[in-house]
Amino acid sequence: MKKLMTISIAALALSLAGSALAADTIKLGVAGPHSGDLASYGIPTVRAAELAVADINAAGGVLGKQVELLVEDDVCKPEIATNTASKLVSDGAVVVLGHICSGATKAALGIYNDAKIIVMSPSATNPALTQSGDYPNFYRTIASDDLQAKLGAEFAVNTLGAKKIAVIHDKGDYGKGYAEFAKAFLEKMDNAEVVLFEGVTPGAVDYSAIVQKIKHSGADAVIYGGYHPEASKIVTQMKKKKMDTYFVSDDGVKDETFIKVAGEFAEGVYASGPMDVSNLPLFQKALKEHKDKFGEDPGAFFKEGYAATVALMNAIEKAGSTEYAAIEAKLRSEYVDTPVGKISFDEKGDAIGVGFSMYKVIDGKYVEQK
Amino acid sequence: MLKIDNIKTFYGNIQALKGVTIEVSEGEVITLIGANGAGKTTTLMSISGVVPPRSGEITFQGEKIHKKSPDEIVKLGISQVPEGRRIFPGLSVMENLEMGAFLRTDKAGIKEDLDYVLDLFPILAERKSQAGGTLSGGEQQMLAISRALMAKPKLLLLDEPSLGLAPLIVKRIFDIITKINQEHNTTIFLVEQNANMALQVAHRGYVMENGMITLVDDAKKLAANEEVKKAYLGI
Amino acid sequence: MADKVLDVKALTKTFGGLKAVDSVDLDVKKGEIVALIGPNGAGKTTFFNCITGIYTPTGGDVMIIPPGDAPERINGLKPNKITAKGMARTFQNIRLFGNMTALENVMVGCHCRTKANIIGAIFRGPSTLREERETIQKSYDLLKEVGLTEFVNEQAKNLPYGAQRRLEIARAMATDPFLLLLDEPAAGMNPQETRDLDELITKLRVDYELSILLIEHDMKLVMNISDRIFVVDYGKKIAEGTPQEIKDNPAVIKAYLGED
Amino acid sequence: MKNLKQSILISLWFIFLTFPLMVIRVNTVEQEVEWRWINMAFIGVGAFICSYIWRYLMARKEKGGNEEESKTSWHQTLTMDKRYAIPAAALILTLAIIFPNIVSEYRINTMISALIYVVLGLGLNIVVGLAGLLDLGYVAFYAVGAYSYALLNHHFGLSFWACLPLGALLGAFFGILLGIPVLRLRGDYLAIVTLGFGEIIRLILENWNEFSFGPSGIANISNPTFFGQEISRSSGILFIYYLMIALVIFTIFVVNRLQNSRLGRSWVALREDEIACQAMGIDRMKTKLAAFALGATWAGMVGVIFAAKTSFINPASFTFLESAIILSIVVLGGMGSILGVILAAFVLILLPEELRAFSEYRMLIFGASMVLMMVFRPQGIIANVRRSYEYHGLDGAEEAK
Amino acid sequence: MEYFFELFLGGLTRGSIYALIALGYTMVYGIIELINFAHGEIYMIGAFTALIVASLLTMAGMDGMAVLALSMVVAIIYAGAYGLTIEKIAYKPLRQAPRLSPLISAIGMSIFLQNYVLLAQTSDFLPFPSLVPEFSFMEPYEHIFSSSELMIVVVTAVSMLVLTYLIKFTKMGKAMRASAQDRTMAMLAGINVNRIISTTFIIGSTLAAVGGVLIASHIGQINFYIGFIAGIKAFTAAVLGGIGSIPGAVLGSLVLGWTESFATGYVSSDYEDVFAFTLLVLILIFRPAGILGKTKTQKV
Repeated sequence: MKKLMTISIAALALSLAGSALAADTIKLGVAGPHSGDLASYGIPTVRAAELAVADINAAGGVLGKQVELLVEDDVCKPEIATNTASKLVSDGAVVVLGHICSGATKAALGIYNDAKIIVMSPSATNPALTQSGDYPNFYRTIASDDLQAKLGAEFAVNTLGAKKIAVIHDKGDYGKGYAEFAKAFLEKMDNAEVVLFEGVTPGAVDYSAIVQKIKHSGADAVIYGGYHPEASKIVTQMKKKKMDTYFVSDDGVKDETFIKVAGEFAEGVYASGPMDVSNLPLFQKALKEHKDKFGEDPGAFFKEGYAATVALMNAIEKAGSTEYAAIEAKLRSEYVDTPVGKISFDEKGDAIGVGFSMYKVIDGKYVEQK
Repeated sequence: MLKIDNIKTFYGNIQALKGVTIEVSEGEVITLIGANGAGKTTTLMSISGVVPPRSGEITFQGEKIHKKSPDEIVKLGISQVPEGRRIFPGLSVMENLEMGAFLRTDKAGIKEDLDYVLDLFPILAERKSQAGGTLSGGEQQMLAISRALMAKPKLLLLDEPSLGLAPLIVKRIFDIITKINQEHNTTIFLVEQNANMALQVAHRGYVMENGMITLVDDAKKLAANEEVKKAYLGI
Repeated sequence: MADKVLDVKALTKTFGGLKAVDSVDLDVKKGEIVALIGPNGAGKTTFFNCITGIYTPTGGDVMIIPPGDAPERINGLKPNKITAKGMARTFQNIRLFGNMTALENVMVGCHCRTKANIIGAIFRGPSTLREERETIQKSYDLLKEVGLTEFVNEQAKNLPYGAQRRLEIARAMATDPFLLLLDEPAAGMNPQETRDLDELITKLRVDYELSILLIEHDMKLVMNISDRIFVVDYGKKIAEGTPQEIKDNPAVIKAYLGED
Repeated sequence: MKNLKQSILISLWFIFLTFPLMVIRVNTVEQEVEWRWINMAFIGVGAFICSYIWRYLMARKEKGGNEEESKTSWHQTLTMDKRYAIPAAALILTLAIIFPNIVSEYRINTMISALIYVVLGLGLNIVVGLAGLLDLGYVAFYAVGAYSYALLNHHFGLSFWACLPLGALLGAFFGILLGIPVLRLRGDYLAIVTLGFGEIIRLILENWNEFSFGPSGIANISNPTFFGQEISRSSGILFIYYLMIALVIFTIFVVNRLQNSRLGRSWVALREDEIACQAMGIDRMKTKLAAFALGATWAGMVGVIFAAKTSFINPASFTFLESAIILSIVVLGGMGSILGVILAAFVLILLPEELRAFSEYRMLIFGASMVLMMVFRPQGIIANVRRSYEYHGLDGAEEAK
Repeated sequence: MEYFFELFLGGLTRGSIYALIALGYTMVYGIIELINFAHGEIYMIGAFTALIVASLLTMAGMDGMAVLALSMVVAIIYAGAYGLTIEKIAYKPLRQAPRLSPLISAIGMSIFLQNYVLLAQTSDFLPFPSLVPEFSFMEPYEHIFSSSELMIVVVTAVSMLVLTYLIKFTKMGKAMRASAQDRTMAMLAGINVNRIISTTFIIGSTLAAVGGVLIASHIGQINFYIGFIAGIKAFTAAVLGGIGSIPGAVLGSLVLGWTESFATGYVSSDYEDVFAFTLLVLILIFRPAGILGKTKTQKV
């Protein structure tokens, strides 16, 4: 019993002591899921920030100061994200790289906005984040979902010539949002018809019923919004049922893991993703740094995270101060070379110079469709 | 045959037995009488190893058993008919009897004993495949005794066999107890509320109060003891 | 003495084809002590459970006639409703609230005669406070009545066996019944305790103008205190009458009492 | 010697048991195998040490316990003896009031989270601890509260103050609605059905876009107003903090009163023996429903505050895991024990915030502690000592122990 | 009609998947009246172990039935060992405790095991090789009903029959029932109840492992979380059928499988789980003991 008391007292003491801080570095907050089941979406960004910052510090830092990372976990949960955000604010973060999930980002943005801190996400693609006007301090280095959905819908109808389309999603924030935009775009076109719009339950033991339903609906193409684990289950079952329906999906599926998990069944699957930048020298440099340091290929949103770090630091350097307005102005006016291309930001906070392409799995690789 | 030496048994923090010493010789019928809550059932459960004593020793045929598990104790030849009969309600009469012989592997012997108990209680043969839970109280008591006999015990522990039974049945049960003792030379340790009946069939008796033995004597002498008469015989 | 308070007609209860209670008639008159006896498994407790609402009878009528009130059919009512109407019971296997004190056990018994609600509990207004005080006083008086004052603040599970039986009676009395049903009240008691119980039951009958229906195996107690006895076997009523009539009834001797 | 041998065997057993998962890691994608032999050593040594600790704790559990129950423990003295209780409460209250002035906003934020869980824990404590009904879907009522504020605010611009009682009412309403069909079920069936109901509510919120905006949730939920005045977000945080302090005090007060009332007695009695309870004239359904609805009321109320605090909600905040966390607060704290629940909420919510470095292991430790608590200290951190009514003298004066 | 038939087959497979897990639930519940929340995790650990073994064997150049057989055997051994260990640590010390305690301990164990695998292995989905070979006689029907689906259905049916026989007619099975009905009396009859309970856990875990391997091979991927969802569903199925009853578990699973399949096919998959849980609530309200369960009359 005594021990427990000691622990709680210690916890309290710690919490009181946490507010002291020093100010001789530029503090970059990095927030996202770093533990739990979504950690694989958050860790690559942390690594990207580490690598980018290491380069910048080696070159003398920003405004003559070294850049320091404040890495905080939000487990992708809105209620934890608010705590994470206020911790970063308390700890003196000047700008924040993150958050990863759209929901957590929305919950955290208000706190940053009050503290006049600019936030740049490598991955939060929810359109409302930039389009609603509710989040003036938000920027991102990835294009928003509606663009992707538009690309998917147009590609299915115009390029593949599909007339009847089944729109399926994983009921999640990202997947359902994508699917709804895709549906809206399809309904606006006169030469296509949405024959099915449904959600599947992630983690369900099998998807044979929904696959039967797709088959029954007579769809020529499936547009799927969601992530690769469910997509690969659906694609596998569709192929096993000898269906030749096109499968068009999003960035959550345009992942090497998808091909490896679905194996031969992945052949012929279309998925949109950020434009191919593998020829860019900066991208290759970042990739090499990652391989050297961590001994493996980087995961999701690595290059976007890298790009965001570079863009933020560049804006501060150009602005010559850590003032909100100054950084904001430079973000909008300056173009900067990043692993995702030469980018700048528009009024709403979306990156100019990034966009989506459609890829197709050919011989176990995603190949960009021009 | 059975020597209980100063055992102390606890339920959690509550001490139920505060140093109980009992001896039983081979072929004997002894009875343990006492008020409800005196610790009679606990004594039996301690012997059977279900609630092992925290201190003291129990010796059975020269072997120390107070640290053995219930199944090992049954294997040594101590069988119990617990209070409230505790028939397996969902098992048929035959299955209940089979469970009695759980540890035995001698098929011929089991068959022989089965015939014996069915002969002893013909009603059970009639209800062979009926679920134990559907039997009447008296029938359940007969089944419980039969089940214990199926283990071919050297020592049979009986806990309140007359509880809740019609006077008519109580008499029959006690007759059977005497019969088992005489025909098979099975030693019997009888715990009873119904001190009147118990002291009639037993050779010796122990009186228990508050987790302690307060009187030991010949059954006849106990029955004549004024205090016993007043407290337990209702005379 | 002639007014009936309980009138059961042709009560039947079947469990999946098995007739546990088979068309039994029984009545209790005002101020009477009636015993229900029979071999184990004859359906006595099932009968109790049927009239107290724990089981819904398959057939027949259970009528209660509270003194000064109109007769009422209570088949299928919930147990708590039946208790509220004035029939209280004890249980064969003691069912006290083990972790509550003796006093609290009786206080729970007062539940259906009190009415403090959530709001009252939170704000604890004067009426709630008064009611609580009265409940405590009434509970204490009942404990005194059954002779348990020494255990008043003791947890029920720590009480001696005989005291637990009496506490059950006190708890049932707290519901202000006109008819008290006792399920084997003397089971597991020693002769002295049984004698005390005998006195207690007789005293309760007088002090509270109670009628009592009891199930019991202790023939001495039954013969001593009952005005009338009903005997059941295999779910059927095989005899009814005064203790003396029952003692001499050949059917009862054969099925239940045995020859001496 | 025997212990040593046993510990070595246990250690070997765990090495065997964890071998494939801890030592081998196959990358099925790259067709590579990673052998992590060092883990084997960790497991071996760890299991060896743990077996000794286990044995020690087991022995202590079997022996002890009685001293604890008989002696009046410090917390009992603290809560029941007025000489200590009043100064202690005053001290804690003072600390609580000055707390936000000496710490950063982050600390206030996490403290609000902890206080939210305190109230949730106390609310669930009514259901589980007092009435003995295992509710695995408690988070559903929390969601009802949060969504009622978010939606009413979004569509009709209703203020926080209007929604606070509405959220509580809706929570109670749903509690009754769900309680009526399920409360007749016994223990573990009730658990599984409430779990089902919790999931149903979440799934509806996730799928019914037109109503709840689906998985993308509702953002920009208004801050509370202060006497009709709009306040900034950071003073809003401060405001919510004090509101939570007030709510915690109110909750403690109510739970305490309920516990020692006619209703509280019938809950305890119901937990002990349902049939006897009915025979005493207690309406089983009504009494259970009262507990269920009261628990839900509190969840609904805190839900409103939660929505105001995060300013964004989506169905992902209301999963089964959340119910499990609230339940473990109640269980680890000690079922029925107010002080225990409060302490457990602080430990379970604040400690992980402090130990962010170990966040990977958070759930692992969390699960393990639930098991170990049940095995070694089932009464929780602070065992519930129920105030029992005592009778003193004939004047009918009632005093609590 | 063809659509109906396909949905029917889909439901049959899904139901059989649930059944393999539900059987273990029902056995454990039958004997100690505990909702073993960690059972789903055993299923997951079985699948992980099989994945590791299968990958090692494939890399070593083996293939075909041998890989399936070997990885199945290892998975079974490990699942049994985990089941045994979990019982000893989390449940056995709580035999005398109030009913809520082991349930909470089980929830804790489930959370612990999930995170153990998460930390020891990975949070990502891992591709699981298709271990069940394609039977040539199934070739013309593969697109309707695949070999692995057939395998799952057959194994489920066989498991149910074997278990029913085991429980009804063997001495072991009778001892299990006896221990379930009255533990103290079973001890007095000389039954080593602890051993019986351990055996029950091992048998249940073994089935979960078989399920894990077959299901993972059918679906083609696993992660640390698969056990939780499958576990909840399987438990729902077991309750639906009447917990404690072996045929009940299978029947309940099939009913659940078909409900979900037809609900998806004819209504919408959006509310698939809502249908499943609503069915559970309705069954429990109108038939509290489940479809095949016996209503226990409470003794008064």
